[in-house]
Amino acid sequence: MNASLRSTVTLFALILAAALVLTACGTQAQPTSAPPTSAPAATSAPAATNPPAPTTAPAGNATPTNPPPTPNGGIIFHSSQFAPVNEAETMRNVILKDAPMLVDFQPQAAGPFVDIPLAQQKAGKVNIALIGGQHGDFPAFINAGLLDDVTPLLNKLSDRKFPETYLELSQMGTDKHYYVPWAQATYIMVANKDALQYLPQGADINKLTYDQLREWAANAQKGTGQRVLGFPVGPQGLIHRFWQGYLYPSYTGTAVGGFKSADAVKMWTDFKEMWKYVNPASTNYNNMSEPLQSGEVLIAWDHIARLKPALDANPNQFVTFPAPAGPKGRAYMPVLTALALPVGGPNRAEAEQLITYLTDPKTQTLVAQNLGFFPVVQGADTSNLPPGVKLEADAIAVLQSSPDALPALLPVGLGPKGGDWNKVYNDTFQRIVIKNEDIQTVLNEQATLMQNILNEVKAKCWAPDPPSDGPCQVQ
Amino acid sequence: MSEIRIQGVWKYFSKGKVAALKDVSLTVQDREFMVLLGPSGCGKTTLLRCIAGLEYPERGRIFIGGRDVTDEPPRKRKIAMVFQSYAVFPHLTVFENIAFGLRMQKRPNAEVKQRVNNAAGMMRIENFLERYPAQLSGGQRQRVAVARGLVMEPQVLLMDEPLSNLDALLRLQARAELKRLLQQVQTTTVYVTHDQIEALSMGDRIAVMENGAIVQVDAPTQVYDYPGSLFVGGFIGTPPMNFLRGTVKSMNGAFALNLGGQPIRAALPANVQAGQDLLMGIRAENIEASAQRSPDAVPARVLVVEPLGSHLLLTVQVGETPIKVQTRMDFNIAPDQTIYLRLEPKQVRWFDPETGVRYDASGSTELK
Amino acid sequence: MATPQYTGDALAPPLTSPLTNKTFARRMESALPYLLLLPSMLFMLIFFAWPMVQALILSVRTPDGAWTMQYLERMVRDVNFTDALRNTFLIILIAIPLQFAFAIAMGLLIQAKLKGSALFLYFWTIPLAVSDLAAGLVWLAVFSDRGFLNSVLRTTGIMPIAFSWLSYENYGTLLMAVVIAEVWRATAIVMVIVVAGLQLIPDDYLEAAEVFGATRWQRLWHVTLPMIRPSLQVALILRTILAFQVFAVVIALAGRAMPVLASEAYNRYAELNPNGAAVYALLILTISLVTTGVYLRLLRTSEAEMGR
Amino acid sequence: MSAQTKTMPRPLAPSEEMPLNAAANKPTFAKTLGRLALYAAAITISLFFLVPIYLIFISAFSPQQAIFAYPKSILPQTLTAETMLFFWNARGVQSALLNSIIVGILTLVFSLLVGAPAGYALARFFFRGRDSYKMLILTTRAFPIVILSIPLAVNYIQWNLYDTLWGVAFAHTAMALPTTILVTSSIFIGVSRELEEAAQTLGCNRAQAFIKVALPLALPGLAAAAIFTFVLSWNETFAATILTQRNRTLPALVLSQIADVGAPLPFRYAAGFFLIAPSLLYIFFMRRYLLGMWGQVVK
Repeated sequence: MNASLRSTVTLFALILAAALVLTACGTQAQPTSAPPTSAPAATSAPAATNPPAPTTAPAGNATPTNPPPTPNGGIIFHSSQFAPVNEAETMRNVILKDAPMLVDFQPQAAGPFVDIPLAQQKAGKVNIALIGGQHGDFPAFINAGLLDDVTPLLNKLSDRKFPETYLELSQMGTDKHYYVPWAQATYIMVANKDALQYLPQGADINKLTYDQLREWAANAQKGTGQRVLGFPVGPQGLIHRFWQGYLYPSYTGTAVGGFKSADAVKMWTDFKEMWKYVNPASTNYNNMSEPLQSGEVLIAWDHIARLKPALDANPNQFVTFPAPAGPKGRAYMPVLTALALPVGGPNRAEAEQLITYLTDPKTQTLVAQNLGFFPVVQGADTSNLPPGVKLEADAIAVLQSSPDALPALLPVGLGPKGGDWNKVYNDTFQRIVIKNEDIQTVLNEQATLMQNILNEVKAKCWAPDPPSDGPCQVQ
Repeated sequence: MSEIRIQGVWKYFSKGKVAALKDVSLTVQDREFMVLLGPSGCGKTTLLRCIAGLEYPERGRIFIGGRDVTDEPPRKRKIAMVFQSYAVFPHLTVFENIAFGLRMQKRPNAEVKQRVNNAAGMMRIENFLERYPAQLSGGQRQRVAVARGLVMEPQVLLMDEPLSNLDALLRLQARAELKRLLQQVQTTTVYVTHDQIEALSMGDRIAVMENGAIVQVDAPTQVYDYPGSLFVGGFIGTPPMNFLRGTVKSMNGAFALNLGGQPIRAALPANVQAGQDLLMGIRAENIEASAQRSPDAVPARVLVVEPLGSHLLLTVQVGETPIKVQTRMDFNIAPDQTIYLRLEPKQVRWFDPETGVRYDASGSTELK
Repeated sequence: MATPQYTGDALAPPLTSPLTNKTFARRMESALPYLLLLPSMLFMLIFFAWPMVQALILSVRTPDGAWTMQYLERMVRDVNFTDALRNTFLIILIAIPLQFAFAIAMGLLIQAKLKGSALFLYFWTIPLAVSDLAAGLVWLAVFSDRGFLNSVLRTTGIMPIAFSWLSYENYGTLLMAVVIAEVWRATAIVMVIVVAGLQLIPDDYLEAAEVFGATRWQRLWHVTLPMIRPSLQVALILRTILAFQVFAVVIALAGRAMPVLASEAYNRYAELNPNGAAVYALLILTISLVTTGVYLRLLRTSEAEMGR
Repeated sequence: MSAQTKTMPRPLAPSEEMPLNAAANKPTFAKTLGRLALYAAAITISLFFLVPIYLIFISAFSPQQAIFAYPKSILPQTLTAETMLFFWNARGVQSALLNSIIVGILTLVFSLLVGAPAGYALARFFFRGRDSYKMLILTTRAFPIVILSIPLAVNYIQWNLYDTLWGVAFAHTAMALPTTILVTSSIFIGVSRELEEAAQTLGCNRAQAFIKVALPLALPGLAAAAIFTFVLSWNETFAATILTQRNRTLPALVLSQIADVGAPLPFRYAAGFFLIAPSLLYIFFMRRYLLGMWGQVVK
């Protein structure tokens, strides 16, 4: 080999070496890195074997190997909850600080949350020890056969006294239990105190009806010159839950059955009327905290976690209250988050320990105090909550003591069709409210789509619909 | 001993659709200065690049100094090349440019220094050695390119239109200088140009190329005086050779050429038949123009008169054909006048009008 | 005069005949370009083409493995489909000509050799390196109800009541905001290509036009623009292909109010409906390729016109 | 010498002996006005491009209350690094930053190693399939990358590339390759082929001629192309999100934990600033080469 060629090869070798060193630094620099009991295999294995020939690297490593039993950053806790950076930080620095083992808390956005475990399962290499998600997240995994039965664990944790409803939910209509309840949340309303002056005569904020809410918004628009009622209709907003768990049950007394009923037509007519006083920028809102904080919106409905930043920042500026009531009651949707164990996941013993830790009343208290998600076990101390969370807790307390309270569940058993299901509601809204199409026609058409989904996944009815034998039917 | 022998070389381009070189054979003697001359696109540069090893011919062999180099890369051929753009490396100083080849051979520093200085001295660029090419004029860059080739003491020096990027005055100067230099170094040289003056003035021999083939190889005067074909005659010389078409007719038992009704007596090639068409070629300086009618002279109408300082160049029309005629400056003539042309019989050349090939005049029939 | 054939008229041997000079080294020589391309082709095959095929198969195949058109049908019948199609083309039809007009104007300004033109060039190319994500964030801060634009309008007293620029009710201003953000984000690449093209035009042409009495506009229209046509065509193809994929900026600014093809693809993906996402991807791919084909066709005729 | 006059772009200043020709040298009123208009246009355009950057800057360094204030002040009274510090200290941000840099460098190296030879082949050889190859790589840009990530993730897990920086770098390389190939080819076109041939006649083999001559001359352009690749990798979100789990790059982290899920606005601004800042530097250092990089693509 002649000199110049040699020098080039040396140059490339140097660059590669530098890159390798940097990669190594990268793994070491993981803040949670454990003592090097096991090499950072995932990161450096392909590198070490085949660095300069990227095209051959994958082929060279095609034979499946077992995942590293103890990932260097602790056991992997894969979660759709507490993903925003501030909440994730709280999870790591406060909640998981005293966990009995090193935990690598990995919050994910909606897509990757489902894709990552499914892809890992498909490839036969699961490195996730524990999955934390909402009730509605799990059917996708169950359908793929990804979740282990946690009945033995639930038996061990019987002292936790989980609500019976939640345990039943976790069965997903089978005789197994697929998850352990973790925390609960719901959706409430928040108003800026500046808006209280526009409250209709004789209306009690804790006993609002949808008519009164509309009137309130109308008054406020007259007073401020702006439309100050807001809903999270943005691409990442949770508005579909408003229709699924609030409007529909309040007006029709059902979640599914009455989708195209006369009550539903009335409901959409009313909602369309109310929409006149809704800030049109709502289609941009992913959470209501920001427009509340900036004053763009004075009255809003959203998930408690997504309202929390505003309440935390300015607890004295806001009041909280339950969502309004409709003709069939004051519907609300409790959100259950839960913990599940993936089939073939590593560190099973530690994962179970972690569940034990997370469902400990003390930990549950911590979660309530710091993240605003409420305990699912008995014995948690919720007397000493920070002002923002306190506001939320108050509203929930009022709601639960309301005589007309009507709990409506998150859709059950839709599995991977959850996204499609939500889309039906969003499209219905878009066609009726934004595009001004005929309500009954739209409802009839959308109902067909709904029924297709229900038939396809064979989902049975869920509360408040009466139980069904076969797939739930839109009446 | 570094003779270049090219045997039956074919070279195709465009996926074999176009033959750039068609069965080219050529031998360049040791120390000979061979010029490849031809219009652009005739394949002369391709041939040069085949000699250099920058292109590989699909068929045929190339020998340098008796060695078959057909499959060897350029670096093994002991050649040096001067490119049309000079290809002086912009990122190296003049010194390092000239030293480049020696460095590749890993010559000791002292030797490199000495040889570079020698070459630079020969090209009179010793004062620019530390400069970068961007700081040089075109002429200086050209010298660097030549010095870079010469310093290698190559068996063969290949030059691809090395003067074409210089302006006219500089080119004249550089031409003479280059000629002197190459006489001095006595290297076998192949020199590509489309400038026939350059070719005539510099070459020991000229190989004229047309359409990927060599059509004539001869000493400059031969090529000029005895063009092998219509093409060569038309390409070489300013103005190019005049061609007149005529029919052979029997005249008193001998032959004459009927040129637009006017019979011309000239030395016709041997074995012509009456009624046969011939092309007659004659250069402008070999036509004598006169205002007076004379029996052998051809009448012609003057179209254009161009005074060129040393002589007049007339464009005249003979029959239907315009031809160029050279006369003294004091010849008093104006357009539209009729003049009478007498063709210098010894300088008349005959060509086959079908193939364009010149008839060998040796056995020509003298007219009485 | 017809050029006579001399010895050069020997017929080229038919191509099928074996070429004599084919040593190993020479074979390598002719294989060299392919050898050089090989790594990139393998790489693209493994990391791009293969997953792309897998993704596209999703658009015509159910999870059970049956071939189906249902995803296509569902896409076409979707409530947002025609809107997405219309919005995509509307944004492209408005933003791309604007980008080109701006880019050409900016290119000419750079060529005008103003003092500090290097600095101007720097400022104008900054968005070249700004991600969609960040660009969406930046312009949302400007256009949101309580954003900087309304702040300035209010402080200066021009418009005391906040205007909802991004409301679906104000489709015009919403479209305008998206177009402005797109112009901000993607003009730079066009300008860079245009300036590069402008620099290749020899001064002679413009001077010749000036001597023949062409005004500034005539020179621009009849000399400069035709001469940078190749640059403009490359930029046009590149910009159009990329514009079909824009969605981060649109989602950031318009939320749900302005669906475009790429945002629908992304939404299907986010709704855990990979088949629905794939069918949109297929559509975008098809439209992009057809558009490119149309451009190239136009490009070819223009080459003939220009006698190249 | 002609070269010397060429290196002097300015005309000689009129000397005393030469009488000044008033009409030629003195700018007329109309000319001055036209010039001023050009400057005005240039400055207006500059403001259009700079103001948004400025706004994200003051937003990232404003106290949290100021972000929600209305009307907002264009000239903030107080600047604070509070938000930035929280963002900076958040778990994963620093390692994500480092990951981004590593992935960027790997992408840069791979795309040059794989792409530059192809670019060189396109620049130097006229071979069968050259045009189709060019078309092919151009059309890869027509496929929405988001969709690609799903099958890629599955493949990656099987190939043991999942959640590795190498894997992200490979994906980014595949995305960057079309640009790298076209741009490097335009750079090599800019280096005269004759230079390499000259080197070959002077004793170099092909590789040496490339290394000794073409490479040094192409180097500035290649560097620009490389850093362009780096920026592309720096800005890429989707592949980085879906192909990693713990080894997040910065934009992937921003998307998964900040933008997508609605983290508080101040953090989003801080993140936005973090994403934009390197591009300011990149363009500043590379602006001279940008034109050269794209100049030959059109040929």
